[in-house]
Amino acid sequence: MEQIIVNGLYLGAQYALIALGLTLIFSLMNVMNFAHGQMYVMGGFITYTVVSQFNIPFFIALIISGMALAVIGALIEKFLFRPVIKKSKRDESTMLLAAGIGFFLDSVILLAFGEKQRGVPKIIDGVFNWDFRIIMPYDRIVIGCIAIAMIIAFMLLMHYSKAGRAMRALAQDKVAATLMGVNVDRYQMIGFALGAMLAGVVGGLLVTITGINLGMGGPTSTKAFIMIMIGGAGVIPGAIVGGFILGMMESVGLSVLSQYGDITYLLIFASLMIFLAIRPHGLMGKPWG
Amino acid sequence: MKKSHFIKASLLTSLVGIAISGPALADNPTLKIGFVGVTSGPAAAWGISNQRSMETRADWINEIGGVKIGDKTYDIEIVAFDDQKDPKRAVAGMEKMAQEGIHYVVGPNVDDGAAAVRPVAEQKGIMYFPYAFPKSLYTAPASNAVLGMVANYQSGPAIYKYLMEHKGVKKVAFVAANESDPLSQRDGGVEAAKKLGLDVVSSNVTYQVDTTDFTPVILPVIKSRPDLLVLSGVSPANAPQLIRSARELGYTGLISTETAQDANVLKEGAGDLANGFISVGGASTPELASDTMREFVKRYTKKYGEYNDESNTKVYALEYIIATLQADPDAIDDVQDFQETMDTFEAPNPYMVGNAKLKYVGDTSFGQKRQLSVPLVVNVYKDGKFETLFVAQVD
Amino acid sequence: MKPLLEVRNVTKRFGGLIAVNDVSFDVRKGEILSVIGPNGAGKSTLFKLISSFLKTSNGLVLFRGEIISNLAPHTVARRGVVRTFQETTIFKSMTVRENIIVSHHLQSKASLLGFFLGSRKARADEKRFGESADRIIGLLGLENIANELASNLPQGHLRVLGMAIGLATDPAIILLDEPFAGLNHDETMRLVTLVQRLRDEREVTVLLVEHDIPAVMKISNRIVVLNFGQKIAEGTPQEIQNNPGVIEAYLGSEDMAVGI
Amino acid sequence: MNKKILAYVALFLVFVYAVVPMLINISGRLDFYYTLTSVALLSIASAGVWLTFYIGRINIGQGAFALAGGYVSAILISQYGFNFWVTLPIAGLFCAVLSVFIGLPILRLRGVYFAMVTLVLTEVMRLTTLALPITQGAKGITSLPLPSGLEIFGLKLIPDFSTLENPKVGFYMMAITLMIIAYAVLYRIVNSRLGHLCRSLQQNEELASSIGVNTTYLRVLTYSISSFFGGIAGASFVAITQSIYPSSFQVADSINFMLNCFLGGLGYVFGPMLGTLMLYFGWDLLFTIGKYQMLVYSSLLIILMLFLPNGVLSLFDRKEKR
Repeated sequence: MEQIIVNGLYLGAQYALIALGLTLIFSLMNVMNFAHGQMYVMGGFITYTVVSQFNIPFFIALIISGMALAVIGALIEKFLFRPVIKKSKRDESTMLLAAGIGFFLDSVILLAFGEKQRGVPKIIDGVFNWDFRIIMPYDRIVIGCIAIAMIIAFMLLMHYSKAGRAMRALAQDKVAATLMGVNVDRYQMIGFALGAMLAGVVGGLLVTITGINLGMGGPTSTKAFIMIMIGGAGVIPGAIVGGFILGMMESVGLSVLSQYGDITYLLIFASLMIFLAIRPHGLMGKPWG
Repeated sequence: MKKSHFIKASLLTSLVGIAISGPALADNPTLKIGFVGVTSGPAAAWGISNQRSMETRADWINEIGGVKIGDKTYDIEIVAFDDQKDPKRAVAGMEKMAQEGIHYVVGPNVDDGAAAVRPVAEQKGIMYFPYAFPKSLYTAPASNAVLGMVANYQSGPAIYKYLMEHKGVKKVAFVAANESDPLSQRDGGVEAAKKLGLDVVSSNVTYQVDTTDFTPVILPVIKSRPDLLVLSGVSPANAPQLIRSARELGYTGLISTETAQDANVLKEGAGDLANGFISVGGASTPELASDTMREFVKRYTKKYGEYNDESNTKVYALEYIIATLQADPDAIDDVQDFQETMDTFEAPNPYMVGNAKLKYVGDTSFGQKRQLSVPLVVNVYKDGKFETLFVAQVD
Repeated sequence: MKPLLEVRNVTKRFGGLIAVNDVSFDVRKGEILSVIGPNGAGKSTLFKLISSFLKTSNGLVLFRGEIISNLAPHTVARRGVVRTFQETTIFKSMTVRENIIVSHHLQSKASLLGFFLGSRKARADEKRFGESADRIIGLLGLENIANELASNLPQGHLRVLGMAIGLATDPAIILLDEPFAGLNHDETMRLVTLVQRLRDEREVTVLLVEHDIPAVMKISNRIVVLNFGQKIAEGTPQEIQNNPGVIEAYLGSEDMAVGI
Repeated sequence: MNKKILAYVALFLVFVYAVVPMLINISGRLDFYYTLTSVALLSIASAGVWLTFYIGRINIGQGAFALAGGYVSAILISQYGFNFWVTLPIAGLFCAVLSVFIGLPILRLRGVYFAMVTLVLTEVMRLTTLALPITQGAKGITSLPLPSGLEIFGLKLIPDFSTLENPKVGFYMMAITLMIIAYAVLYRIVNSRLGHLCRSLQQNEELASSIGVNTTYLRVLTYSISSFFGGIAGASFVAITQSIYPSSFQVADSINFMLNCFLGGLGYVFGPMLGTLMLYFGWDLLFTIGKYQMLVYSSLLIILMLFLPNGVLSLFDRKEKR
């Protein structure tokens, strides 16, 4: 039982971090960023390349991949999303753009980094073993802690920095924020860059544990979307809660339902649908976010 | 005067040059061989290693002046179609091949695609070489598909039997992704294990291919305390993670799979934890590889920067097509001839040392010769390389 | 004569908060009745309860003697109780005329399948709706903008269009949610005249919730005053103006500035 | 005005029934039969998605209904010996009924919530077909026969496809006919009162219900029509590939159906048809550039979106404005 909870917590921490970036972008721009998963994969590959090709320490590589993704995110926002949002009649039109960017990043990743699964050697060896009740490799513990620390740092940033406050105001009410003198274009760009950066850093973090491959992008986006639905779209604490709930559900579900095999995920997904039918805007979402 | 001579002379030489080189190049007619498989998106790895090994081989053949079939020498051209792992697109790809006048196609890579292209292939007279295992594809009345590798229901029993006899395995557990191909392979594996008298302690655990943490997946499997953990139809991306999770949870038994893996991927993804991992490979291990195989790996690496061990099993289809056409030049645009030749065809296997043969097999499994005889090479991973555990043949 | 609409002991609780507390009053046929009160008095909540966009915690709303509280909103509309919205709620990417035509939904005799197949009944319906829409356009003086996209209209016109949409449903009683909010004096006065004409010419009973006290005084036959979710007064504009309780309620609030 | 539309329709019919086959025969590009058949069938499914857009819902779950329709047809043919042509409407109806049960709870959701639930629905359907015994799980249903003939009162309506010299032409005719029917229905819906009500729903659900529209009923009705289209498309593919697997329609398909609508334009009835043609055909045409196929394809998508964010058909807006 302890093992299941620890597994769930670890999964939850990494999920929450992925969902954070996505929900930030959604709250600021009302964009369903289908390319989020691809950004995550990109981050993983950049970290891998920097570490294994140039022999640069992992943590520096992590920062490099975060910066790279932030730049990519800012460019995508400025030159792609912004003009399309201004010109299109319906908000949803950005979905095609996001999907197109997703395809584009996929092909760039394939051409630049190849089709193989990649991984960075473990940063710490050894396994924590408490009487076979909790078994957890040290590197997972470290990554899990870093993830939680980053979540906390992000929350602090959103609450206490000028940019964070501006973005929260923007997320709440665009018109009011404009009246308050918030530069909408600027903070949307910062927000998008920040979201992309988070994706890049998570990709880099996980490359030491799960590795990275071309195919992880699309499914990662989908999972992240599910998390922010659970918590409530566009609500930052919601993404964190959603991430931990999904992590816990998978961990518990896989253990409890293991003898039913094939239907484990069926049940997880079906219960999600039922949950949303009962709570149409997630746990903490605004109605009709 | 001298000047004009010079110009004339150089003009003449260049004309002669063109006259010689032009026809020489155009002399070889091209033989187009098709590839329909997935080379983009999540499963890109399967198709890409496939396509690249074909292109490497084709370049090599063309470089040494083409291949002689009958009394003509052909250059080989690979026509590749990306089906995005979508059976509907695979059909479109097969149509495209027919349009190009191609009669021999390698692929598709997955069960659903292979089943979907069957009507087109049979109607348009195309022999195709899928990497999919369903027996209905190769058993009559199906006529045009040839299994391009060793099926799991053939390699599985051999591996289990070997491990029973040599490593004392008694209890076996299966884990598979919840997709068609791996699940079919798991069911086949379970059946084979039971037939051998093994105790199947866990076979219901499945996972989503996009799982990022396999510890929860593996945990209940490990609790059933197997001696052998079979990763049915595992993709190269998932294998190292599964191995790592199992080992980190303290599992000390054997781990095996019936699909081909890449040593470098295992090394990066699981490091030392992957030592002892048993998988099925081609013939590139030092003990077995011929000079041709080494040359192939060298050329592949040069062309694409990095070799992929999955290609070992995928190098054969093109070789078989060409060799069979050489044996029966009329088959070049008549698959009926090809099918007849298949029953008697035999040629030396250039990729393996010793006197291994290329021939078509499958009588036992399909009731007709609809499978390439490729050596069943069972490898074990050790410190970034594969070592041969044992070699067997399929009939 | 039986009242057209009866509000009986209606209460609404949100968690521990009581937004509307045991409010009762009647609306008589052919009158204009306004509900006023300081900010947070529960006007909007009461409005939603009557139009059944919110469920009551207690109490009943009756229309022509039948219970309409807690029914589906479209059923309430079908009975003849139709509301407009505080925000300028219209169908943005339709023209003014299309807005009005589509709102004739309740009066259609043909089924949706009939419309799909273009049955005779359906064609007759379409013709009827068109004519009726033109009448409403004429009545409200929207001729010049009939073919404009609704999203291009200025605020004042939008309010009128909202009312036209309400009218198109041919209601027995129309509920107006702050119809004068955000309008300037001229626009307000024009709208006041319009509402009165509606009552006289189309025999529509009007219940409105409003902030703008002068307009309310001018338009209403009777007024109900809410404070802190409770009814504190009911009567003609004159009676209300002289009611000490009402004055006291407004004294404490900034609405005093509007002046009674 | 009406005459003009009729002329366009006649022109289109002549084009798809006569000119296209003629062009294909002249150019010898017989593979286009299948490509165009796919486009026609996929555009039927996309038409369904478009209809849900029309009531203001982003539907990324059409793949689920295509899969369900395909399985209904495959099971009826393989296990109960039904004629394919009979299973076609049954598959559609099954999906329509199924969508009522699914739609009732989930159609209350809006915006991204609805979109994501439908996306999950596709995955749920795939996992269901993997788990159910009647669908034969991972093995799929294979080796289905070609559609047999259809006779009513001795009148031969459709020939037996296995007797056709080229069944591909038969499938092309079938797909085109289905597509024309589907879009005629769609056109009629949009231009009748039903369409006006859908638009009222899309723009403002509260107001719609305050003018007496039974929003729940209308939503479920449109969703079931949409799913009917999905089921028909799925079943038709089964006839062509003569097999079905849980992976025959997956999340990627659902997303593509939605993208087709965006590309063509959400405001235009024939948007999804054009969008499907461009997306599917575009991929096929780019086949010659090999490994850069995806790169060029996605770049073109992005560029199109940058210049025509309201869909390709918005190009013609100026001319057609009343």
